[in-house]
Amino acid sequence: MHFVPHTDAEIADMLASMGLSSLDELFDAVPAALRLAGGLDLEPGLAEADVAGRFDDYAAANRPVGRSLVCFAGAGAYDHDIPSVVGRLAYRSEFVTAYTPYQPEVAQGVLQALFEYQTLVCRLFGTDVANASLYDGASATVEAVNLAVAATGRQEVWVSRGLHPHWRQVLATMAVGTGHQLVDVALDDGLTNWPVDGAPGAIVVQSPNHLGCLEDVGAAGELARRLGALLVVATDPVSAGLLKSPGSLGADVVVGEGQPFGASLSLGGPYLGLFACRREHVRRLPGRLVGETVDTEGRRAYVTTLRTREQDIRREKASSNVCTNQTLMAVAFLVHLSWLGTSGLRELALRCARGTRYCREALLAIDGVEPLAGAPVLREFAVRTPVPADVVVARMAEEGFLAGVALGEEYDAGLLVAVTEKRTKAEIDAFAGALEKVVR
Amino acid sequence: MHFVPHTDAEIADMLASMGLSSLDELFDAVPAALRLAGGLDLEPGLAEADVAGRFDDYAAANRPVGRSLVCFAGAGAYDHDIPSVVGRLAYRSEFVTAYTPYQPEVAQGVLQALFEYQTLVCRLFGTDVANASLYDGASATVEAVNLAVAATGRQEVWVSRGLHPHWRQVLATMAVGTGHQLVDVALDDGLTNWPVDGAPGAIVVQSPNHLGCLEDVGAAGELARRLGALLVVATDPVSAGLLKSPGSLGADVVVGEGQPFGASLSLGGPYLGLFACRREHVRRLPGRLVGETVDTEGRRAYVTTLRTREQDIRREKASSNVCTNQTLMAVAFLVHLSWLGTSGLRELALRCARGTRYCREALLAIDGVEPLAGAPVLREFAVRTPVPADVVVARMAEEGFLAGVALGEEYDAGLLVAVTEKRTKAEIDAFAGALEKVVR
Amino acid sequence: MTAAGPGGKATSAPLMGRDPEPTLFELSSPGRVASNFRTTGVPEWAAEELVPAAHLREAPAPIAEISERDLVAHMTRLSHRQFSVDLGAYPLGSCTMKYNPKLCDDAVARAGLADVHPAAPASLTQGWMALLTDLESALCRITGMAAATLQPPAGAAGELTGLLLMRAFHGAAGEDRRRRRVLIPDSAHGTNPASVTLGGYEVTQVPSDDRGCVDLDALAARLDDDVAGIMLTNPNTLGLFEEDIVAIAGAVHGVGGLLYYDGANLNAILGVTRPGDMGFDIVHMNLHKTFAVPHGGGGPGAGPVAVTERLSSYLPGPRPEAAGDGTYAWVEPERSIGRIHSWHGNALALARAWSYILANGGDGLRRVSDAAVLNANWLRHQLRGTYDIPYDRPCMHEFVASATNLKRAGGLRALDVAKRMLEEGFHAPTTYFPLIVEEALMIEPTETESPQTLAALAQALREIAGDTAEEGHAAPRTSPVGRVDEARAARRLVPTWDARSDA
Amino acid sequence: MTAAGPGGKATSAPLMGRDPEPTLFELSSPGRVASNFRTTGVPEWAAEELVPAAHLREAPAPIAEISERDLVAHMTRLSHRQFSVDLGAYPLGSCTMKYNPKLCDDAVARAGLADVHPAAPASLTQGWMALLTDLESALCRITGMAAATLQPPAGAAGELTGLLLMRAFHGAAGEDRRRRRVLIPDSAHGTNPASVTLGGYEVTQVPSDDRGCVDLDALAARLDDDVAGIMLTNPNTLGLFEEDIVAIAGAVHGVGGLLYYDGANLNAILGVTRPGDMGFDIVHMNLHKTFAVPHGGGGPGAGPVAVTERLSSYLPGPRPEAAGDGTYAWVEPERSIGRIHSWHGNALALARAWSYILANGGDGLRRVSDAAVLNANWLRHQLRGTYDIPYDRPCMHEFVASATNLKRAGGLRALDVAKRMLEEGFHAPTTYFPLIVEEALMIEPTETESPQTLAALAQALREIAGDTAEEGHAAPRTSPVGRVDEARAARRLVPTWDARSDA
Ligand SMILES: Cc1ncc(COP(=O)(O)O)c(C=O)c1O
Ligand SMILES: Cc1ncc(COP(=O)(O)O)c(C=O)c1O
Repeated sequence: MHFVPHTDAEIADMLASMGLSSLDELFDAVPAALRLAGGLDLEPGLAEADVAGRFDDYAAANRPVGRSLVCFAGAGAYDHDIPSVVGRLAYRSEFVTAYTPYQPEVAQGVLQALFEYQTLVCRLFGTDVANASLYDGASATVEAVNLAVAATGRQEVWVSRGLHPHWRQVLATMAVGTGHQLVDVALDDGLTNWPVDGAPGAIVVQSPNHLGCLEDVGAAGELARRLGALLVVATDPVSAGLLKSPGSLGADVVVGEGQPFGASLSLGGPYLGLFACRREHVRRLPGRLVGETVDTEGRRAYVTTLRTREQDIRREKASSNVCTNQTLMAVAFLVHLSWLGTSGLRELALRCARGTRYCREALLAIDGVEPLAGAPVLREFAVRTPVPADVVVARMAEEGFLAGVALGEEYDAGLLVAVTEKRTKAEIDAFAGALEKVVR
Repeated sequence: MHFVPHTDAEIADMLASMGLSSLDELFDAVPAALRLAGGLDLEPGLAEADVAGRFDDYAAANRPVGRSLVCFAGAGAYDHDIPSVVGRLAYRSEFVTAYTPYQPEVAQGVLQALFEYQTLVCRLFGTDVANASLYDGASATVEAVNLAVAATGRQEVWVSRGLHPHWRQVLATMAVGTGHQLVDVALDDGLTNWPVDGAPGAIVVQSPNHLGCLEDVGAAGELARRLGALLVVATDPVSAGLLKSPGSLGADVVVGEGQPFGASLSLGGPYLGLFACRREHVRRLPGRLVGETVDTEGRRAYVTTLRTREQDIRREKASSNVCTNQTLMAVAFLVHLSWLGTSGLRELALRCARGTRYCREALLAIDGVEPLAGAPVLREFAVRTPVPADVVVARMAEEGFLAGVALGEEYDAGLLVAVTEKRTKAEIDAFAGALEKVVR
Repeated sequence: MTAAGPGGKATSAPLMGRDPEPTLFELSSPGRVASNFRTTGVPEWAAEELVPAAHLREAPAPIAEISERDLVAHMTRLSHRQFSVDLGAYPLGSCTMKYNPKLCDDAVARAGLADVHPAAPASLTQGWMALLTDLESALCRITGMAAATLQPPAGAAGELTGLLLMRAFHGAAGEDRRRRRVLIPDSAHGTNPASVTLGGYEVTQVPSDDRGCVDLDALAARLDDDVAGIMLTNPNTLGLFEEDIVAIAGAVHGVGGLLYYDGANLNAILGVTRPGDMGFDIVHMNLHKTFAVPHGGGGPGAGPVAVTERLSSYLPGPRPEAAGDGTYAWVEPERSIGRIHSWHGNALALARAWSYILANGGDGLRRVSDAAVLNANWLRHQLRGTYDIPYDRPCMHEFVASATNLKRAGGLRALDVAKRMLEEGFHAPTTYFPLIVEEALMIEPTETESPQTLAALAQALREIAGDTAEEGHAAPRTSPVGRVDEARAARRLVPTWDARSDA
Repeated sequence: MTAAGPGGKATSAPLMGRDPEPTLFELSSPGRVASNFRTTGVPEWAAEELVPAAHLREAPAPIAEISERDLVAHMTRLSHRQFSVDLGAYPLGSCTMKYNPKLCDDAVARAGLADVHPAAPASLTQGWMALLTDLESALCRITGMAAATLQPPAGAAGELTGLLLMRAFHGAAGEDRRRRRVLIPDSAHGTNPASVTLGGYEVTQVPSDDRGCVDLDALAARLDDDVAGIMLTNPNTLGLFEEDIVAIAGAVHGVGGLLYYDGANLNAILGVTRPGDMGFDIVHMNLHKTFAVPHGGGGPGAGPVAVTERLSSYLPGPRPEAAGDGTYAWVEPERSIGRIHSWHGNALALARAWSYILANGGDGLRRVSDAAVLNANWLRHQLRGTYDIPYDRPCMHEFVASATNLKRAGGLRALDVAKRMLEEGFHAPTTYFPLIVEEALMIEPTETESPQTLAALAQALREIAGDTAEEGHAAPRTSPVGRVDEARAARRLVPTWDARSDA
């Protein structure tokens, strides 16, 4: 099928009105030598029902989490309940099929939603400004580092090994272009062991970190201030339900992966890069920023603002190249978080923490299962297993569990286990029982 | 969970402003003896996720049609492809969460959709007016008979046994109230064998009938005219893709089950009662009718009209008691049928007919499977099987097929098989293969 | 260029203008196609090879020829011309336009429910049968009844079912010829008398007393052994609880009649009292009111009917029943009045209501009534002095105000108030019903509107009351169309696009 | 009554008015709760038992306290203040606002796709890996490339990925220090130069000639062995096909540079010609433009990057690959530049695009370009004489008009034309881009708009051209808000609700 409305008669009419007699003539500017003979090497178009059939096949070849694969995996992608309102509101076609709000008069819907989203991100993170989203946690971290380097004029960047390894990999990929010098800072019993001296432009820490441990953000902030660096904190928005905000502990830039609010697991995307900072850095803010203003009649209105930072105006001198971002995911984040509300956010974090504690105790009671780190955790924890973690994950899948994420060698090949508010006591008990079996 | 927004403080404020101190006092008018002690005998409210869990359980205890239960059942409920636009448009919340359009100025959306729906129903059926829906095929037939009896003043109603047995049962249930005398008219080799003389007020025929056979609607029309009766034709809207319209063949009232356009199988509801008739009967039309008009500035507008027929105005003298109807299903019908369009409707009917022919031939090639009737069919046919039909259905379910509908004794206990555009040659071949096995 | 309307122009100018949206037929262009069909491999016989010539239509039925893109835009624009609960408060008395929780949409959007064929054998539909049986049991607990049928697809269908049950009951006693009257208060909803007629009964109207309730003396005067029963809603359509319900029940039962409860107002008394306790024998419920099934612009709904033990054997069949061994079977009640729906009722609507009941639970349902009644009374207090309140005493979930004072003072009628409400961003109350109140404004805020919304509603209604008749007549000025000419619609009937030229 | 905004009042008056919609924060009321949590049976430790005091926040983070009902109304009303493709034509040049087929929404709405954890072992994600591999193969066939990465989540991310590939390629030859410049035409999109900077390169701008294409002499003058490559879109941002592309490719390759194709305009040439055939080495595609992934008000999109054989070993990893035995594995390319996304890219957006490609097929995609180019040219013809058309020759999928003549004649600027379009029920074209055209109006009707819609668009644009400057400046008069004060927003920055008091 195709979605071109034109009938043959209409096409002929239109061509005739321009003095043309075939569609091919429209492409006269394309040199003959470049013309693709025989058309695209793709199968012919399928009917809607046939496409659905193909997608049924793909879906059937996956093993999604759910009743028959109970999820204990996290590592930045969490299996939370998503309330029905998210799908019904954020995915209304007015939001889905709009472009970036270039014409604010007919885009107040998206603009106001983003303004509210920015407000919520700032409230979570204890910051003054937040942008209207970046691609994901990794890209938000890259942009934060870019901001810090630009603000300090120093290219050395201290990166805690507690930062998600994929994000560190993306930082490394991008550093080839920017020339930043990344310094890997190791963990000690789950917490970053910072050097005491040096001249970094940015200090990057994640809390809770990749092992689930709560870092001493305040101390990192003091270190940054002492060394003249900016502190970049990566955090999990769910932790805002219980933990002090990075902003209140001295973070200059706060980033995060927004997935826990409104995004399904979806093999890792689309998720949502959260980005917020102190007001003094607003002119280096990457991406879009919505501000409140008024219209000609003085009515409250919203518009993207400080546009001169952006690539379409500043071009090679722009603070970032971001154009398309993850707006729709930001709207979903807004809806999910608003539905949770003040008390619900706390309750959510609390329930994750309770499940984590219960599960951790159950697992550590198993012979040969040992804690990987002693530092306190919130919603995720790492253990050493007598059998290699990837083998554990494979065997546990047979038992109906996605047991967690097998950590690489740099984390002692442990198993990272996450427990969300979805996990029942019965599931955790069964999980521990199965684990006991497979590690024997 | 519950959906009451009030906080305790707000409730206290509101009560105080009325001089009350407890919610219970609001119910002072309810005699103490009638008060329910201990509250409702229901479990406490569940969280959204828990409700979803319960519904997963219900769903898991059904065997829906699909890849693992390929559907060959019809009998008024057909397994058609429903294009994505139906769900995305008809179920927009503006349509879903509106009431009957009592305030036309803010209900032009539903009103215009119904006006367009009425137009399409009339085009399908060859009639002048259609209402904005009744509950289902059965209720539409009941209302058609009521109209015919009122118009002719005669209470005798000839009902073809080719009319869906459930619809005949509903006619019988309702006739106890109205006092109509229903006369059952038998089939002969699949077609109604009408008496030549009598004084019925209505003659009711279904075509294609319950055995899938095409009735001679024109002859029934002539009979009705000769005897002074009104001809009520029940039909399948899909058949309009290929067959002459009942209106063009002399039907006075045309009814049908709208399910094939826009409604999933859903254990039989909500479906949609189609109802249309000649213009001369418009003042006896049951239910709602939308008409075009203008607003104060002369702009085109729509409104429910001829309201004096309706129960809220005419009360005990109303032509029908219908109030809530199936508007949303009518909107879904509109979207599905508009998407099919003129050529698509024909193609749909043609594909059903082709599959039916192919399947019928394949089944009749099986030893011991015999045709139940010789009359031509369109999208459904009945066979006799060597094993009782209900046993066939049970055994075929094990093989992965919903084999059809086991007809009752009044139809020689045959098996009624329907083939829609969804059925592939491979599925039909497999179906025939499995049937051959289970009837051995 | 072929002749067709302006395809993708947002002529309804959703965000901005008041141009009409073209019809589907104006958007149609010959030869344009949106549809497509799956690959099947079935032989491609021609129509002539499949259908005898006598049956084959000469030309395809003209539907519309429109692109998917234009269809999407058309329907989306139409949706922007439609008020709904999801857009704002909808205090339409009797209609119970409360919030329809989104979780219920999702609960029923399961292939395991939606893709079940109604004629599939019971072995394949056990999940559905369990669900329906669970719902039936809950509805019986809520109403204080013994058994229920879920077949009736709406309230009116439930009423007729109830009357046929009455008839069967009296018939079993050989009294169906004698008992030919059904009593109905003058405040009753129009479906009640219409259903009585279809049930083969005569309507005897019972006047209300000056407190807005059934006049007991008038009732007594109309009771005789030719009375089959009485239909009541309690609270009644004035939003008032019939305090004498026990006496009424005694009187009606005294002459051998049955009591029918019109459940449209059941949302006022959830967990407070039950129709069964009041003495009712038959109860219908509008699941699309009390239990939040959305109204869909007019339907579908669901109107289950619950009855006392002595009437249960007359219920329509087949009914799903627990067999005791964990399985479910379809059972035909012994003396069933027969089927009243093509299949098993509006099953998905029933499932929605069940998800709503599960989510609320017993505690939540009581809270529904508490807040519904609280909101109605608070709003009534706010409007006192501004509008006439003919029966100004504690109401239940709704109350009836009247614009009679405004009409006398400045000519502003209930209709004008309603149209002005539309300008203020609210739906209008129900007007001119019940019939016994002049210039009636029947207001049901429902429990899901917050105190803040109520305050805004009250303020709007008070402001409107200060309007001149001219302002009122000019309303609504900001809606997609202005006041609609209803008389013309009836006079020059244009029921379809194709009838336009005649018009 | 507690202090909170008007909860359920349709204050945005969706069908009727121009009142502002209150914010979430104004709708909030202390203690109101919408959320609820499943029953788990997990012990209910207190926060203090779980989190060390040093980490525990003192007060909960203030979010909002709002009922589900008010949240639904709020977001629904906001949606009624938003123009979108589904409401009408959106001829926003370069952005390719075509119809986003609904079948794609449904295709990806499967638990079997949505509920897959990104860190699950490959054995559990074979369906996803098959899908991604199939998509990659199709994208390579469409662009004439050898391999692709699906990780980049948008076009700009694809650009940067491409530049890092360039860098790695030159680095392998030991040339990464020498090759420090990347050429970009002056008509390029802003992301191009910004990406070049982030890639660690310097931008050298190449002027366009008077036909709107790359000036070959100017190009030659800028080519040297310090050039890493050139970034081009073809057709370019004027909608013109760079006819000398083979010569350009020869020249750039001649100095050892690579050619980067900015695929934002790929929709013009599907099945007509391929970047690979033109000589490009690296191609990004905006799946949210050419392949109908909806833009979501600003994203998410997807920006896969395809490369020729010689660059494939540098692609980001891990990549899904068919193992040959019917299974799929994650593979790290030999000389990979590394990861550029947290996981595997915007997977659901990729899946959507794949469903779109499958539905269209090779034939349908060619039809996309045919109709897109037909529509653009037809509209260009219609506007001739009314608007300046600086490069008035056959265009591809879009063209750039200019309001310079109107500005000179009566003072009407491109901005005014844009705002007037909003009043007419259309979205505005892109304005003031590309930078080399004064008062630019960049118009891309796309292939999904019918001839009727085009005619309506042309008519509106012609009518607007006759307006006075006053009329233009007053526009838009019918939208939810009137012309917005952008200067004030920047001057008195209010980036959050909480910053309002400072403002
Ligand atoms: C009091 C009353 N009774 C009965 C009905 C009829 O119910 P339904 O519309 O579901 O047929 C209504 C509906 O408006 C009502 O308000
Ligand atoms: C020509 C051109 N190049 C690049 C881009 C950047 O793509 P994205 O917005 O996906 O990052 C765009 C987007 O508008 C574009 O039009």
